Order: sequence, then structure tokens, then C-alpha cells
Amino acid sequence: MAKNPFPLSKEKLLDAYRTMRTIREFEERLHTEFAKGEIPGFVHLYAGEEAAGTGIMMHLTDKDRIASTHRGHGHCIAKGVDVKSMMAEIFGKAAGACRGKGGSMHIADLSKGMMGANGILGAGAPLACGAGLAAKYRGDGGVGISFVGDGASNQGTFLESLNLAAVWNLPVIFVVENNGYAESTHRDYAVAVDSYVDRAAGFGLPGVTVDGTDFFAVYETAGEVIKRAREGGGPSLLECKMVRFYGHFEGDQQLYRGKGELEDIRANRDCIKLFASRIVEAGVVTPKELEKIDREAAQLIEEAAAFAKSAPPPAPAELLTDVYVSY
Amino acid sequence: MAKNPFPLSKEKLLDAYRTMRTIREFEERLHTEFAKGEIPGFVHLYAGEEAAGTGIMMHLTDKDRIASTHRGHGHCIAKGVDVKSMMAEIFGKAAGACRGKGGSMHIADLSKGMMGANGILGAGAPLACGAGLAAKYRGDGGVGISFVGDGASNQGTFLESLNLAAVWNLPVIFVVENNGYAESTHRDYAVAVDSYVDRAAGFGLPGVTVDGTDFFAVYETAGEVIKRAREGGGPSLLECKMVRFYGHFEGDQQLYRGKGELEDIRANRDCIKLFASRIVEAGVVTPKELEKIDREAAQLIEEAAAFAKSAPPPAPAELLTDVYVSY
Amino acid sequence: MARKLSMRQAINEALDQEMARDPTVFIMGEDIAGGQGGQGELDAWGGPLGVTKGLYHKHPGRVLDTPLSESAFVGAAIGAAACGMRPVAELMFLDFMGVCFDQIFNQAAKFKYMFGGKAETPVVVRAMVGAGFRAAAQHSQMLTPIFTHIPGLKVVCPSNAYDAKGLLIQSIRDNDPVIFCEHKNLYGVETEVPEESYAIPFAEANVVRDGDDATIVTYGLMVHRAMDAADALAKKGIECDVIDLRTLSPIDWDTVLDSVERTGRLVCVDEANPRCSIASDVSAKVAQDAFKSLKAGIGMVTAPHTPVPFSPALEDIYIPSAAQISEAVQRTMGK
Amino acid sequence: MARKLSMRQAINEALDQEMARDPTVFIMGEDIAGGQGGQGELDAWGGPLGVTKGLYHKHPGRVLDTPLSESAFVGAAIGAAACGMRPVAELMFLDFMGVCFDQIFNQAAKFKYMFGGKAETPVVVRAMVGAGFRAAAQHSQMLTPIFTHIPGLKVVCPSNAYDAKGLLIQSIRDNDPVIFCEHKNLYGVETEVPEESYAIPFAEANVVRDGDDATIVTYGLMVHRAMDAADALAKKGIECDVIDLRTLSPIDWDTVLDSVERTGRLVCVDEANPRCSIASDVSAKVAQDAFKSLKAGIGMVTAPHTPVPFSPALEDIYIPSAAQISEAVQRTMGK
Ligand SMILES: Cc1ncc(C[n+]2csc(CCOP(=O)(O)OP(=O)(O)O)c2C)c(N)n1
Ligand SMILES: Cc1ncc(C[n+]2csc(CCOP(=O)(O)OP(=O)(O)O)c2C)c(N)n1
Ligand SMILES: [Mg+2]
Ligand SMILES: [Mg+2]
Repeated sequence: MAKNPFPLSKEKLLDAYRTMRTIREFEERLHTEFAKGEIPGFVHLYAGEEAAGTGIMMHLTDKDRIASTHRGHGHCIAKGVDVKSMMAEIFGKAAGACRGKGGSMHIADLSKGMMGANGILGAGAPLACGAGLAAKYRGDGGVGISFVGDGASNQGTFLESLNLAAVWNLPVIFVVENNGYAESTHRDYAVAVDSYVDRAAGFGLPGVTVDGTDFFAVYETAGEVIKRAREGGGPSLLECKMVRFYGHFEGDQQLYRGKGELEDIRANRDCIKLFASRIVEAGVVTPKELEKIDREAAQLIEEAAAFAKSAPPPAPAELLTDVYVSY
Repeated sequence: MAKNPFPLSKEKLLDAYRTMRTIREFEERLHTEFAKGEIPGFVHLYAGEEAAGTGIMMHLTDKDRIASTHRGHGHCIAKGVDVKSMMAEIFGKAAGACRGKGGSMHIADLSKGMMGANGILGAGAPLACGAGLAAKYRGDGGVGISFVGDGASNQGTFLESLNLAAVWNLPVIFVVENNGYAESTHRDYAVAVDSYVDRAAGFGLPGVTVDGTDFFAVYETAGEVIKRAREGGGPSLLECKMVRFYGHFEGDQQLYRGKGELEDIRANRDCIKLFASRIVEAGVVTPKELEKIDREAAQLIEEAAAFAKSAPPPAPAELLTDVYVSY
Repeated sequence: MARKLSMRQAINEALDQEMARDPTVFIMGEDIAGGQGGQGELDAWGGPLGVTKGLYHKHPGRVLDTPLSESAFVGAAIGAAACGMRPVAELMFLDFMGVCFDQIFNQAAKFKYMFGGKAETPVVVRAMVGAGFRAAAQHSQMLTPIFTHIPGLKVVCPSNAYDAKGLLIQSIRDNDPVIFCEHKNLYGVETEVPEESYAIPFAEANVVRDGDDATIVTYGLMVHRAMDAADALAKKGIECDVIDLRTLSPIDWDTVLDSVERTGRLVCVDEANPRCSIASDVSAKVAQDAFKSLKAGIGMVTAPHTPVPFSPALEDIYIPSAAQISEAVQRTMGK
Repeated sequence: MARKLSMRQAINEALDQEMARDPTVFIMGEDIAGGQGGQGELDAWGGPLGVTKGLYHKHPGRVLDTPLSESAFVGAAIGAAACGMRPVAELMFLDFMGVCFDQIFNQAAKFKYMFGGKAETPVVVRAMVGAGFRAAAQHSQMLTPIFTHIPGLKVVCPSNAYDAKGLLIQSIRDNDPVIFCEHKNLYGVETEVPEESYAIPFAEANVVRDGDDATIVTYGLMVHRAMDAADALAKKGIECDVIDLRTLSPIDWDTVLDSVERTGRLVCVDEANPRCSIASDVSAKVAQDAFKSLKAGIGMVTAPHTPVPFSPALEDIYIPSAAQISEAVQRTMGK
């Protein structure tokens, strides 16, 4: 085997691959199940964007907390939320991560530092500031990570949070997942600056843009900004330029895409393929090792889907639990 | 008389002086009346900041619209709102600009393009965008001007508006009136960038900072950005660095100010004194001419105060008018 | 008038006709056309549920896609309204009000009063409401009571395509800010809708069924559940007035009070949560002004005091049902 | 217990004692200390009305001044609460909710339910409410009904210093998000307040006066108007129960229903606007569950359906008065 030229051990590289493959399998399975009419509600898939969530989350432990978006499955999986319980949640079952009450847009697992997917754009940013504030109070070295899309980067809640984190010097990273679209609207229609680094600068935050389909670029840059935050160096903004493989939500025909655009990104900007060929070409891992993980991921998702489908729905009494009911 | 080296005719210079003096008299009178307990509610004075509002408003006509702040008296006067009706409003009288229903924080006169003082920080920014949008629709060359304080510049509503105006290329100017304080908190605690020009850049807007106590600096720069907006060149941000002569609101002891700070700004950064000495020293106007205006302004305010005090309050039936009452 | 339209089409037609009639009308919202800035189709979406589809090409320059900044664009609509335009802003889901509520309740709603009658703000904010879409807690709320509470706002919630067209046209012509609530589960439901333009006045409730035994007061999707309940009750010999309020603010008290004075029994049905709801509001009014006519305690059927659950198993029992309504009516009859 | 404190002091003491007791408690808000970043005094304000004065130096690092960004800092308080802290965020005027409502009603209020019980959000949002300060339409609203409508929020509104201390301590210890409403016209009013820490449980209304002829239900400043009315009525031989709800959500229905079952007459008093108000909510509950006991139509005394006017001449008649309350009581007695 060749010498490992990467900033991660072989084991960690395989971990990263497994996380990305698991997310991809998860999302592709949802795509199929949704088309079959098996899944209720709105489902936003993270397929194509796996390298970003994975590259960032590899630096985190359970005491680090993330606030996610409507497109949260990938973040959940990378943060260690149980895949079966996620699948059951999305199918609306009692065994779901949120006992079926949240669904795709509201998966959370506080014990893993996952503060929730969020149906409201930009809403996670102050929550991540709160996580950073709590960590600062406790002095436990934890960080808060806020995810936001290119479209949601125009929400006042997010923008205020950039300032708050800067003036309070919070250990918070604002990740802008720039996949080029907000629903059907192109990013360039809705944002008048070329780079989010400029926007960060407008609030006094260091910012950096990386190719979000390049796992290593994300991993290394995230490592730097997270380390700085842990050491009291304050917040940063990290823009990941990435691509979305499916529609905004399931059911979207994507007529707004240019001709050949989807084919092109799938062929040339598939972060998992890119990652796999890098580590294989460097001779650090073998195709066989990856294939094994592929099979295991497929198996895991198959099990999760079977589990979710056969699991019972929440009992009617669940309607009134988990909230103060005064009426 | 010497040749006029200023960008304004002598007549216009005297107009500007009159506006500023009128604002100053108005505010000083309120200060006195408030101390005597004659004025209800919260009153925020614009004294010390006159050059900014005046220098900007001299470029506007009634079809240009402004959205003001809680510190709105100066904007109103400079935009041509009747001083007597303003005074009556602040005293809560039926003859007030808003028939006594609005008070100091809600003076408006749509016929003058004054869309209202506003009790909610940052709330005027989208309204000014709306004014710009309406002007753009009509193609009438009008502009919308949004005023916001240094503190309110951290409101999401304001920040979103910068982006909206940029991506829609609206004829809107965002004026940041940076008087160094938000209530008792210093600007530098709450904003992590040195200049609002950086913040504007983060949204793709040209920005410029001027000495807001220098009437001519404001006047010339405002002229440029307003002209550009009228011609379809889009929005700008204009930061005016200025000083507040009184407390945040009347009653504020200002213990948060540094020793000698108030004395210093009053002595050295009084925009009216600075303006007067510039135009007198240039030999364009005489002290006598200014004194005459001083007397007239004092007289006007005296009359306005007398009018306001003796005016009757709104009739009880007014409680239920001007709103749909369904209950 | 045999032509049938879905509520989605009726709303589209109302917007289309008002834009054609009045050059100051324009519409804006997120992906209200769609495809802006990209390489593909323009008007790719016509709003997430396709309600505004087709208007972009028909009314060039008057269908504005917005960045995802509700405070800014809803506020801009309000500002433009104060400057003489008649904008219709789409908030997508009314649940998103939380990021722009100030512009609605402290600005638009208050201008006229605060400014002593010297301002008009003829803006319409359209938004989807209601549960049943498996869209979970942040995309399924009614929230109508919150807007109804605020003086200066008008609140409209049609139950069918015909009303939707006429009420939306009225909303656009009205000089006050209007919150126009579209139940997402009614978009596909068809009724006969005349092609010509017509306006339905506010504060005129619709008695959609007559009966002398009890009065059911409701609005929106719940009108259909109430009709189902009334049908079932009729089989048991109980005949109900079913009142579709259509507008919640202003509200047509006369129709409600007249009916209760005749029937002596009232059940208020609301898909919103119970506390400080439309159901409690109507109940209180009747308990105040028609107490003497009441033969029994008022019945209320509302969603429970919980967020909207995601799981279909729970959401289906969250939404008030025809069975609950008919039980409530029977309770008022001592059964 | 002869020591008297104003409500302002009582709130300050509650914050002080809870911060001393529990290291996870901290407070934040605009100018909550004041003077940050400047050359002059720190803790220069202690909040715009001085409520938090003195805490800054007593609890170093735990009194955080914020930029003027309510969504960000209220949201940060909520986020910190979800991470095990017990923050108390001051929103200054509850009227400012419009710029941060999403964080309160879609985030804090819903976490526990949406996440299947796997999250707690023990945050308190303190804010001033109410009219009478000549602060006009955007700084004088009650807005309590809006928060009461939302499942997952608890809503507290004390009428005096004693209750304020005990209820605030309970609010901080409670595991749900609490909206703590402080009537600005009560800050200066003194009552006896024990020095030691004590918590007043939620959903325990206070019967502040006994009488068998009619029940007056209210909260906040209106408790004082209701007491004045009851005093005046007593002189005419009419004796009223006056119920101070103290917490609006959860609410103590038992005390209300018990009283009405005894008196048979109800007047609900609310400083909020009438539609979908606390007054209508209580009226509806009684019309539903204690109808048989009612001897007369329910009376409601609320602010009118208008924004709060600035002019003292108008504001004074906007706020419900003792005279209106006593007239309403007399009306229920057929007088
Ligand atoms: C406050 C708010 N406004 C609008 C929406 C509706 N919405 C959901 S996702 C979305 C597009 C988000 O785009 P982006 O932030 O780029 O994220 P992406 O979907 O590309 O991951 C919109 C408009 C929402 N959920 N919340
Ligand atoms: C949304 C909102 N938050 C808080 C306040 C309370 N408030 C009124 S004025 C003010 C300070 C504003 O400072 P700045 O924007 O610098 O304006 P200045 O008073 O200095 O002119 C604050 C916090 C408010 N009115 N609205
Ligand atoms: Mg995107
Ligand atoms: Mg300032």
C-alpha cells in the first residue's frame, strides 16, 4: 500500500466514505419510496452534498452542536443520529427519532448534539449561537455549527446571528451550503455578491469559500475554523459550493435547470465519486474495500426501510403528550 | 460679497441654515417642555444631528419618500412637515399631524413623502424599498430613503432590505445615522466592523462614509448617491458619523458617556455652528442674516409651542375612527 | 354557469383579472414565477403549489420573484401600498409569519390609525394555512386567530373556489391590509366559478345549510367537515344551520346571532388551536349578546392545544372531524 | 413580613436570587446593564426602566448586553436553553415580538413536541406590556392572547410585586418556554415581599376578593381596576369574586368555573384588544362548561378593537376603566 498523503488515517477515510455512502443510499431510497407514494409530506434530499456535512462533522463530538436546515438528513447521519430511527421518523412511525411527531423537516437528537432540522429558513443560526454561548459559559471547548442554504443566507435571522457571534466572539461556524438554487430560483438572482466571504467581512467575520464537492477541501478548512473557534478565536463563515442531485423537494420537475446541467453535475461533480477516486488512485484504499462499504450501506438502508415500513404508527394518545395541554 | 465657493446658492444655504436652526429650536424646546412635565411619552431628540437629515433632504421633492426612525423630528422638519402640526402631535392634540394618535414616534405626512417615524428599529428599511419599488414601477424618478441608527443597523429587517434593494436594483438610499450610541450602549460594542461601507459591500451595495456633522460633506455625497439611484444606478448606503446632544430619550442621565464627552462634542462638533462659520467665513452670508433666521426660527417654535399647548385634545369619538372596528 | 374551477385556478384567475384591470396591482413572492437567474425555464414553478403559474408571461414585469427575505419583501409590499400601489405578496406558508410579523402587525395594520387616517395601506398578504398535508408543526398551522386579534388587519379564509375568487378580488380592492388565508387542502377542490370578475363583500357570512335545531359556525376547510356532520345529523333528524364566516375580521355577527336566536344551540368549529381562537371568539360573542336564546352550553370543536404532529396517524386525529362536530351538536341537544 | 418592594425591585430580586442559586441561569437583553463599549459607567441603565440595575456587578459575566437583534439574541437564549442553560432574555417591549416571533413560536414552543419529548427549552422571555405610558401604538400592546394561543408556550402576567417574584422564580425553574409579561404601569407599585426565595406554581389563580353576586376574571393591571370596581359595587350592595389569573397558559379553569357556579354571573376583563382575547377565551370556556350556572349573558370589558392611541385624552379611555367594569357587572344583574 502506498503512503497515505491525506490528512486522515485510512480508517478515518473509510469512515468518511461510509458516512457519505450511507447518506447517498438513504436519500436515494427516500427518492424511490417517495415516488411510490410511501412517504408523507415534504422531503428535501441531501444527495450530491454529502462531502460538506461529512467533512465538517468529522471534526465534531457529541458536545459540539449543530443546527440544521430543511435539508437535514445528511447532517443528521454525519452527526451520528441513528439511521433506523431517522427512517422511521420520515415514515411517521412511533419508533422514529422524534416518535413520529417531527418528520423529515424536524429530526433532532440532542444527545448527539443535533439540535434539529428546521422548517424555517435561517432559524438555526441563533440556535447555534446559543449552543456556542452555552459552550463558552461552560468552558468545555464545544462549538456550535449553523447550516444555511444560499437562499436562506438572505434571512434576517441568519444575518443578525453573524453579527451577534462576531460581537460576542462566540465559538460558532456558519456554514453556507451554496448549491446554486433556492427552490427553483438561482442563487445569482437572490444574492448580489459573488462570494459569501464578502458578506462575512461585512460583519467582521473571517470567511472562506471551498469546493463543497471536494471532501478534503471541506475537511481541512473546517478543521481550521473549528479549531480557531474552540481556542477562543471566534466565529467564521464557511461557504461550501456544492450541487443538488435531486429536485428542491421530491416531486420537483427541475424545469429551471439548464439543458444538460443535471447530467453534467452527476457525471463530473459527484462528491462521492471524486472522493473515491482520489483515495483509490492514491493507492490508500482498494476498490474492494469501498465496495464492501457500499454493500454494507445498502444493507443498512434496506434494513432501516424495512424497519420503518413495518413499524407501528404512534398510538393516538401520543397526540397529547410532550406538550403542556391546558385546554 | 465674496464669490460663493459652495455647491449651493446663497438662498439655498440660508434655507439649509433655517432648516437646521428650526430643528434645533424645536428639539431644545421639547427638551425644556419635557423637563417641565408637559410632554407625554418617549421623546428622542435629533439635536446635534441636523446636518445629516438636512443635507440629504435638500435633494428631495415630495415624490421622494423617506422612512424614518424613533428619532424622527429632524427628518420630518427637513422633509417639509408642518412644524406646528408636529408640535401639536407631540403634545397629543387633535390638530396634530396625526390628529394626536401617533405622537413623537409616529409622525407621518404622506403628502410630503414622509412615511413615518417608526417605533420599531429597522422597520423603515423595507418600507423605503417599497417606495423605491413604487417609483420604479411608475418610472417617475423618485427615490426611497431609509434612515437607521448605528444600533438598528443590526436588525435583520434592515439587513434583508440591503439585499433586496441590491438584487432588485431599487432606487433606495440606506442612511446609517451613526451617532455612536444605541441607547446607552456604544456602537463599537454592537458592531464588529469599523465601517458601514464594509457592511454594504457584503450585500453588493456601494457604500460611503461621511462626517455627518459636516453639512457640505453630507450634501455632496447624498447628491451623488441619490442622482445615481434616480438614473437607475441602484441603491447605496450612506453612513453619517454624527453626535447626539441629548440623552437617548428625554430623562436619560447619560452616565455611560466619557468624562467631558458631551462638552467636547457640543463645543467642537456642533454641525450648525460649523456650518455657520463656514458660510460666514467665506463671506457668503453675514452673521446678521443668520441672526435674523435664528430669531425667526425661535419665533416659529414659540408659536408652535403656544399653539400646541392651547390646542384641544382629540374628541373621545376619535378613539374609534381611522380603523376598521368590527367588535 | 357550468364552468368549474379548482380553488387554485380561481385564485389565479382573480390575480390575473385584477392585474389586467388595475395597473397598480402586482404580485411578489418566493418562486412565484420561479427559474429566475437560471438557465432553464422561467415561470418554472408559479409558486410552490403552482397557484400563480402563467401570470409571469401574461403580465410582464409585474410578477416579482423575491429573495428569501420575508421581512424585506412583505415590508416592501407594504411600503409600496402606502405609496399608492396595490401589491399582493405571497408569504407561501402563513407559518412563516414569525420572520416578518412586525411589518404586518406593527406597520401595515397600524398606519391608518397611528397616522390619524392620513395613510392607506392596500396590501394583500396571501398565504397557505392548515393541516392535512403531512407538513408538520412549522408548515401546517392556521394562525388565523393571531391576525384576527390585531386591529387594522382584515382576515379572509375562503372555503371554496367561488368564494376564493370573489374574496380575493375584494381583498385587492380593499384599502386596508388583508391577510388572505388559503387552505392548502382546498386548492384542488372544484366549484362553479363565473368567468367574469366579481367581488364578495367582507363581513357577509354564507349560510351554507339551513336548519332550526342548532347552529354550526366555522370557516375554511372545516366548512366541509361541518357539512358532513350536518348531513349525518340530518339522518338522525337534527337539522343544522351551517355558517361559513368567510371573513374573520371583519366578521358578520348578525348572521351568527340571528341564527343562534332561532336555533338556541351553537357549536363553533375551528381548525386552529383552542386558546384565544376564532371558536372561542364567536362563543364569547354569543354568550354575551344572545345568551337569552341559548338553550344549552356552547360546543367548541377545535384542534387540540398541541403543535401539528407529522405522523399521518396523529395528524388525522389532530384535525377536527365530522364525527367530533356531530357529537358536539348532539351534546348541545342533551344527547 | 413587613418589607415592601416595588414590582421592579421584586423582579430584580427574583433574578438575583435565581442567579445565585443556579449557575446555569443568566440574563441578556438590550442595555440590560448598559454602557458597554463606552467610556462612562458600566451598568449605566440596568434596562431602560432600571429593572435589572445592579445585577451586572453582582454576577460578573452573567448579565449580557446584546446588539439590537432580537431574533439573534432571543434565539440564542433559546438555543442555550436547549443546551442545558436557563437563560432569561429581556425583549424590552413585548410589542417587539414581531421581529423575533419565529424563534419563540416555531422554535422554542415546538421543540419538545416536534422532537418527541426529547428536548427541553427552559427559557424565559421577559417583556413589558400594556398601555398608560403614553408610548403609543408600538410600545403599549398587551399581546398576551397571541402567546396564549400558541401551544408549548407558558404565559405569565403578574399583577403585583409579590406575585412577580414568585412567578418569575417559577418561570426560571420551569422546563418550558415562558413569556413573562411585566405591566410597565405596575413597576412602581409596592407590596409586601418576603426576602427569601419562593415559587408560585402556575395555573393557580388568586381570588383577590370574595363575593357571591358576580365573578370578575382578569389579570395584570386590570386586577386593580377590577378591585376598584368591586369596591364601588360593594357600596351598592353587590359583592364580587375578583379572580387574578396570574398565569394565562396554563390557566386555572377550576377556580374560574367554581366561582361562576357559585355566582352565576361573569365579567371578563382584558386590557388586550377584544377579538380572540383572554376575555373571549374565558367567556367561551364558561359558556361551554358552566352554562347551566349562568344567570345572565357574560360581560366582557376590553380595550376597543383599535391600536393604542398616543394622546392621553384617548389612551385614558382606551384602557378599560373601573366604571366600565362595574357597569358590566351591573348589566349582568339586569341593572
Ligand atoms: C422563513 C422561510 N421562508 C421560506 C421557506 C420556504 N422554503 C423552504 S426551502 C426554501 C429554499 C431554500 O433554499 P436554500 O436556502 O438555498 O437551501 P436549499 O434548499 O438549496 O438546500 C424555501 C424558500 C421556509 N421554509 N422558511
Ligand atoms: C425592534 C426594536 N428593538 C428595540 C427597540 C428599543 N429601542 C428604541 S431606540 C433604541 C436604540 C437605537 O439606537 P440607534 O439605532 O443607534 O439609534 P439612535 O437612538 O442612536 O438614534 C432601542 C434599543 C425598538 N424600538 N425596536
Ligand atoms: Mg440552495
Ligand atoms: Mg445611535
